[in-house]
Amino acid sequence: MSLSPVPFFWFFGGIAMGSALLCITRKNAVASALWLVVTLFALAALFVLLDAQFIAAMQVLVYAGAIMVLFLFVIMLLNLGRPGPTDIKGPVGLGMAVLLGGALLFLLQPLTQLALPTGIQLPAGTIPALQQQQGVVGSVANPLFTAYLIPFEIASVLLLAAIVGAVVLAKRKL
Amino acid sequence: MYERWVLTALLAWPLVAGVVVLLLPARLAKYVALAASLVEFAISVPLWWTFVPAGGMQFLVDRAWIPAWGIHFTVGVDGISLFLVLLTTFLMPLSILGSWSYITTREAGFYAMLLVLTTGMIGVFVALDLFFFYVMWEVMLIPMYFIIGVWGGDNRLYAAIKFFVYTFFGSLLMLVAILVLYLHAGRATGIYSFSYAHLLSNAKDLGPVAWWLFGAFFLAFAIKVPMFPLHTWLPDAHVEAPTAGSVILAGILLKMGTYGFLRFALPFFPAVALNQSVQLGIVILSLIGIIYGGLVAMVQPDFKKLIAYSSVAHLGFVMLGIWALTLQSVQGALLIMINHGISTGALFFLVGMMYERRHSRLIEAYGGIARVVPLFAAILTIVSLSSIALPGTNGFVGEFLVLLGSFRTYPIATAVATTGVIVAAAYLLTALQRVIYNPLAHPENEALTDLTPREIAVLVPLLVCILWVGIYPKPFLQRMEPAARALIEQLRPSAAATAGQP
Amino acid sequence: MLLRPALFISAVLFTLGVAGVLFRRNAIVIFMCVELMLNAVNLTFVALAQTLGMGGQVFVFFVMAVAAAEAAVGLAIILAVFRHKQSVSLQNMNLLRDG
Amino acid sequence: MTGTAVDLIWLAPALALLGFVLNGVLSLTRPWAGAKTLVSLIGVGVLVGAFIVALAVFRGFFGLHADAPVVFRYWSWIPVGTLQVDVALQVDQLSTVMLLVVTGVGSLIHLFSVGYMSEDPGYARYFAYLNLFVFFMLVLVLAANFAVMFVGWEGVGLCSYLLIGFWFNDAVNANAGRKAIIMNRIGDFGFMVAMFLIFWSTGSLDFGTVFTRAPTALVMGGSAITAITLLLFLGCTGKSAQIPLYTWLPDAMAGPTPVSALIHAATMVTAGVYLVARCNLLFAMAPLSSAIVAGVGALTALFAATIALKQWDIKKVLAYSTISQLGYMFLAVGTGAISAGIFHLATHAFFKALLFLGSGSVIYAMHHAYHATHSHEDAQDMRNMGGLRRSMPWTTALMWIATLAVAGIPVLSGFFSKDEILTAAFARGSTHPEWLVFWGFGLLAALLTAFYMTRLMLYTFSGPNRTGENEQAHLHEAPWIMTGPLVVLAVLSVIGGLLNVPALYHGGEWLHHWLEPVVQPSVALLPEAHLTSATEWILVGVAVATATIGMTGAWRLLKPERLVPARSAPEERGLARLLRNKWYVDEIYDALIVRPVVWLSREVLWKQIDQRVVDSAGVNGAARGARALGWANRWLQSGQVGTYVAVFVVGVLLVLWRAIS
Amino acid sequence: MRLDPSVYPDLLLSLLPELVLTGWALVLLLFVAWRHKTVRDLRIAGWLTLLALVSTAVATWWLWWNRAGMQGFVTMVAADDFRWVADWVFLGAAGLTVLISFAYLEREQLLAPEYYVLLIFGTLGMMVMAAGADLMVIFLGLELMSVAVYVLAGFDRRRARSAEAALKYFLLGAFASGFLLYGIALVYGATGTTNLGLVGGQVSIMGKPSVMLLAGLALLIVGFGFKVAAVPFHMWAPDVYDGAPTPVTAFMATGVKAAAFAALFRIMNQAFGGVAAWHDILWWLAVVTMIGGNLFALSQRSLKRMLAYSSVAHAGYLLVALTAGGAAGTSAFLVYVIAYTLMSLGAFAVLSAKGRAGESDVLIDDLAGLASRCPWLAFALAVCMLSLLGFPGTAGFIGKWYILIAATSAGQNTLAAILVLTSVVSAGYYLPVIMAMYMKPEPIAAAHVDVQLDRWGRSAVAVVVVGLLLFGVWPNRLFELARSAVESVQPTATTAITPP
Repeated sequence: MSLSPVPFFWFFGGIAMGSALLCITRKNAVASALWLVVTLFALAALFVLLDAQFIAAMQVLVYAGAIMVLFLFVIMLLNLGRPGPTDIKGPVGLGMAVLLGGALLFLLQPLTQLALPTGIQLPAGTIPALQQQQGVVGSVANPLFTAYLIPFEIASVLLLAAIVGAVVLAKRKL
Repeated sequence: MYERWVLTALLAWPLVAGVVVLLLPARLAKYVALAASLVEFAISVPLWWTFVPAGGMQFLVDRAWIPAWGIHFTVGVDGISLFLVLLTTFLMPLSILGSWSYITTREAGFYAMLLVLTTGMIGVFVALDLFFFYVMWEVMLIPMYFIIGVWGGDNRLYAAIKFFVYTFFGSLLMLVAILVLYLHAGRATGIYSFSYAHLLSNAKDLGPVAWWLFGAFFLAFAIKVPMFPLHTWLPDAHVEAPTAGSVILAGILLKMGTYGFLRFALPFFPAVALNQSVQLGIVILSLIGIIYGGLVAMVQPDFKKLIAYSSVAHLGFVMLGIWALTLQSVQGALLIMINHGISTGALFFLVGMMYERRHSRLIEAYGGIARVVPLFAAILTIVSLSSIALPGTNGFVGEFLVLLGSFRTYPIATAVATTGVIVAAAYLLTALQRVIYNPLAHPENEALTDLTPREIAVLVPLLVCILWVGIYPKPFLQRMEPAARALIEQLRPSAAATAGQP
Repeated sequence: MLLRPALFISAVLFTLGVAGVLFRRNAIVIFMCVELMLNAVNLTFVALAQTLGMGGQVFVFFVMAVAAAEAAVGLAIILAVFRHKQSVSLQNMNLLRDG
Repeated sequence: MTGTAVDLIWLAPALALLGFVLNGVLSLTRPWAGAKTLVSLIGVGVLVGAFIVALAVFRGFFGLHADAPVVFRYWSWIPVGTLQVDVALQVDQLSTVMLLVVTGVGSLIHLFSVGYMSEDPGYARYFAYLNLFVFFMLVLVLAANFAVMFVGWEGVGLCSYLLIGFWFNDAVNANAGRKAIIMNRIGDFGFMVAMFLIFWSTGSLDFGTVFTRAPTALVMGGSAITAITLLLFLGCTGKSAQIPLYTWLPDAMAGPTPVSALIHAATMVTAGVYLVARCNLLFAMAPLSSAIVAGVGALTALFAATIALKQWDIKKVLAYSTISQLGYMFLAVGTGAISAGIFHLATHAFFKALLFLGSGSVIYAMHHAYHATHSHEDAQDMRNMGGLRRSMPWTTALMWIATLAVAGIPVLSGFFSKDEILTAAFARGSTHPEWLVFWGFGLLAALLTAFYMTRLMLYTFSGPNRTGENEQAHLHEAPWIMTGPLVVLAVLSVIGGLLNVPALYHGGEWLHHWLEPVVQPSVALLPEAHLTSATEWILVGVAVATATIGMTGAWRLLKPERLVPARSAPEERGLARLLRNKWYVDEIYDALIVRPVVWLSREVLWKQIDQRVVDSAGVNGAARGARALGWANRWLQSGQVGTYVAVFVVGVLLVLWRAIS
Repeated sequence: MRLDPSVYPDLLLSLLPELVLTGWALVLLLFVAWRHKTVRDLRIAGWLTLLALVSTAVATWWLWWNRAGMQGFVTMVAADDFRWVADWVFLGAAGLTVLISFAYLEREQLLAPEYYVLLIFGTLGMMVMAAGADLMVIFLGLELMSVAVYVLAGFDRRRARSAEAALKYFLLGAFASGFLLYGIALVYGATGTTNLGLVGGQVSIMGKPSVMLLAGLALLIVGFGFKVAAVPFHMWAPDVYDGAPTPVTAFMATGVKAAAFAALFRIMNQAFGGVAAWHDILWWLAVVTMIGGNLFALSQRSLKRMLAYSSVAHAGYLLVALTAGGAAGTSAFLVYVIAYTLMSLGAFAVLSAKGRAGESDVLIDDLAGLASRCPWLAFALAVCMLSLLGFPGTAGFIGKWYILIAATSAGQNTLAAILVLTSVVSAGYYLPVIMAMYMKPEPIAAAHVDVQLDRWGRSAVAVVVVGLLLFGVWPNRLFELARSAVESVQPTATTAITPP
């Protein structure tokens, strides 16, 4: 099956962008959160298309799963289900958002046009080959525990710090 | 032997004494401070004899300080700085004695500040390393800031911060200029050093940059002098400062500006400084200072303000003399720097003494008091006369030399400047009349007490100097001449040949 | 050949995230917009990884960790604020200001 | 060092200075029993001593037959490069004459003061000032170079300031003193600039060197020499009260009368004349300046005389008379008749001092009279006098002598000197017609002089007494210590002419010959003007005629008995008023110069430029501006995260743009 | 001592300080879990923290002493003197913070020893940032630091201000790290690596830098610009500094800023040494930061906010050093960072002594008459102010002077001039503090009775003052340290003339 991934790519990309737009425009926080989940799923699909199956899986599990659930949980906890009157800025805010966003996009847009310097590019199909050889997980895990060992450890400390912080902030009494 | 340690001692002693004063109980403060300053003076006096007029820079000390930047602790004295150092050590004991009963709060702090100030001022005059010079230039800022701000008059806070920011503004630009010089010299020779001699000998071929550098130096010094548009900090600072503060401000701090011109601005950038338009500008500013200062002084209701503006006028003469660059004018300028320190210092003391009795600096608060306090009146008259340069007093010798010398370089300007003599008589004698002559209008003046022995002790040394310099200035002139001559030769090889020649 | 579209999409998503931050007042939603930005960057990484090697994917892995950590702390902070103001609207966050 | 008494010259000023120091100290100590006596002894003693020294020096110098000045250098004063100013005194024919006049007349006036000031609380201070004045005056006349002369020059100014304002608790006196010294300063400005010019053109300030180098260093009649001489003359107008700087002298009468006699009649005010005489060479080299000197002199002589016509204050009349007489002297020196000028200087010193002292004793009497009755009438207003000859015959007689002298009645001293001046002026007229005008002025002034002096005498001594019934009793002659000096001066006024009896009367012209060594260089440069003795006799006749007309005219026209006391006197109108108010010159100066300057200084320079422009707008303005920018930040720093994010993003955009493009 | 990262023990050795500190963090965590009730527990925790910091400093010193350096090529962490010196700054800042925290926590009743745990984690993050030779490591270090500091800022939960500060800091911080991350991604895309050394290599190969690289660079600068509070990314700073507990504020103003600068410095010099663009960008940032920071500070009446803005201004000065680059710039940067850390810590320490309830209420005028009540405290604050002002005799002056030398020797005379002129402006808000303390009378009798520092706080202040004055008069040792640190991080040391 040598189906060109491009149309699929645009399809999921479209979903991602559309739902992202909805995410930032929905009055209701819950709605925004759910639309964001959609975006994340769409991104997961894009990851798959970009030969990053493991990352895609993580995306679904960690992001769409854990993190977004946490968000929803907090929203519900704070009982923000109903849109607050001041949740979305007025036309001025909108205007500024559109203006600045447009400008930003205008500045970033050339990046999407240029090609990477050939010197640093791997020959096409290297990644799939690697995945064939080491397995989808192994291809990520391998560098993770050799070259990227130090960052990995730091990340663990980071999470620990985050936990401690969350506990400190959340526990009943100081 | 004395040559080796004197300057270091002069710098270190007041600092140590200051700390001691601060730590001792407040009631002892003034006695200790007076003793310390007298010792300081005693240390400095032998300079007068041991100094060799033709010997150039003397009493040199040179120790490495921050080798990383080629910064040394280099100090020395020549005919230009000698008298400023002596003037400083001479005025300090008087200032302390003069504050005896004026300062009643936080005495320890006050006298400590005075002593620290001494170090700063002497440091400025003897520094031969530009970093050290800059540090000292700033260091003396803080004590004066406190003296004005803590022990000053009603509007002291404004005056203090104005004084500080004004000076700080000028000096920081000078700092950049010093750095540029330093790097220029470093690149040229590969030797990175802030040594005066080094920078001086390598200040050549700066190109247009020289203009900027001169501008920076000029700003720093012109503010201190102060020259016309930059003078407005002076009246406030003078008026608000306590007696000792005013005395030192007028007596010594102002001289740092003119000293800076003589020592740095002119020798470093002769090409710029002697450029036609620059000369013209500076001469015009000096003239404005002389005439404008005098005229504004004439209408001041506050005696201290009057003296402040008169300082602007006097320093105008100095600037004129410096820029005229004839032997007579330069030596005259140097002499005026000393005279102004003595006469204006004495004036401030006298005003301060009246203030202690009447708690008013306003001229119209007095009048006719010569009948009540004849001694005070007599001394005030003598000092005023010296300030308006009456022949026989110190003031005359200085102004005469400056004007006579400058006349050769700028005849018209000097003629105009000479009218300043008339204006001076106008404002000072008018004030004198309104203070000690005229009907005794205010009954509260009937009970004024005449000068106390302590106050006489403060004033007599100044009077002695006034007459000494007025009648026999030769010892001073002799010691200055070689330095002045060297300066002129260095700036104007052409003029040097004919320096003083008609 | 998917690089350019990927970069484009991620740029758009990133911009949307920024716009969202500019457009919203609700602290939580703003935080979600930030998450959106992070995901946009993730897309870039993954896309680049395809031609530049696994480093990109590993990076995404770490970004997720960071996101998780931030989420934990951030939401805790939002809770803490809510305790005081009974609101998470940034409009009410004006105790601290030049005055 | 001549080995003669001349070497003692330093003693003269030294004595005066000593007197000043001692009396100064005494004036600051609280008065005690013998203090006054001691003060008088010191005060008068030093002067008499100085006079004796002067005589000795004169005698010694006379014996030397020197035709060059003898210079004594004491110490080097201002040695800078080529400028070598020594503290040096010089004795020559001119200075010896001045020396004698100053110390001689000075001693008499000191003596007079002992009586006049006897009841004044500031007795010691008075003598201290007076001695100091003599010291400076001697420095002035003995100086060997311009700088030292300038010391004396300003010193005497100072003393006149102190003495005019002697009774300083009266604002009028204090103001008069200030006016005097500031006016003098204006003149001194000229003196100083002249000195600079002299130094840079001749390379020295010593009289000797300057006068030897001048002919070579300066172009005859060139701009430089003209400038020098004119500036010097500006100095003279200040010091010697000539147009335009004369206005201080009448006010100076606020001082004690002996002071007026010594400083403002006999000595200080003649310093200008002395200066021109001293620099006669320079003036001779600048014909234009000489003409101006002579012209101003003549004009002043006339102008002041007109004012004197209508003054009521007895001392004011004498003051204007002094100005006018000084005008004569300048006319003389301007004409080049140096010896004539000095001659008149000397004689004038005698009779004017006499007049002042005489008026002094009159005022003394009047003052006592009013004092006795606690009346506050003006003791100096002639309308309050009249008929005093009865109560004070001596004074009357002596003052009449002086009057005749000043009016120029033959054989009295004034006659010779004034006549010589007019003759010289007329003689110069032959080559330079403008001098004829000057001569005319001089003659006219002589007429007026005779008139107003007679007027003074009549109103003061003749007619009925207007002092008041009760007061009359208290009017009486002053004590001998005051009248004594008057007698001496009267004698001098009479015989003073002998100093220089013109050849016309087969006189020796002693003073003329004596001064020749000093005058010599200039004489060579001046045009030879010779008059036949016939012309001279005619001139003499004219002069005498004028004097007599003036006096008799006054005698005829003025009616002392019709005069009413000051308090009930009517306001003059017309020309009288104009003269009474001195042509309103003071008012004009005030309106044109003084007020504008003060206004400019206060309202423009200080209030506007200094405070508003430089300080408020410049300095504080900058500070305020910076602070304002800081405040402006507050609406951004509003606490709204939204704003912060927006600013942040804008920053991002800028950085991105800056980086990519 | 050359360390080869490919060998496990060497790798551990190269991370010795971080490991030591992590170990202590875990120990402390256990302790906290066991004792977290009383004041005494808090104290012990504090002491343990100090112990941790000291031992870490020793470890660092050991590596420095043995001239530890990385062998071979691709590594995640660098081992060079720059890192050691930076570590000392962080550790010093943390240590001083601990010292002033003792009394503060008790006074404000913040009896939660986790405070110290988070402090350690924050410090660890800084050290990682300074150590990171790979953008990934630097990013993670930055996040570690940030997460810890977010929490610390909001640590005084009882006060709404503190919570609000935390929220603002967190939201804007996360937002900023989004940009930072994007920047990293773009750099990765442009060079195919995130290792600074390799990036540098790629850049030099590339010759003319690609748009993607430049964009990445720009976004990196933005990300760090936020952390160092450079205008216009500074707006969080005044509010957060204001709301956070004062010791935390001190820690933020010094440690966080220093760490961000250290990382930025390494990145710019090692990865982008060959790219000219960043000089230009930083030049502008420096200018607006100096001007903005100083002008805004001018209008502050609250001492704490004034100090916040002044820290913005100082970021500007540091940016000047960075822009000047070269060996001079680097050592100037280090010297100034050290001086700055000392002086602003001192200022905040005194402030924490004076204030109550988070010092939100301390206006500059509230210090009136402090000098007569507690002369030493006033003296200390005065010294700090003068040092911040850059007055001769204090370390602040030496630092500023060094920066000026760096700037002028890099031909940046304009920048130097702007620096000094803005310093003049700064006199307008530093002096009033001295003025209030010394020249104004106490508003009410006993206005300052409750002002006191415990002995630890005092010792901290004493250390600061002595340090400031000592370095101000005798900075030679400081220079040697700085210079030795320079060679390591400065591959292109020849780009600028270096004074001997």
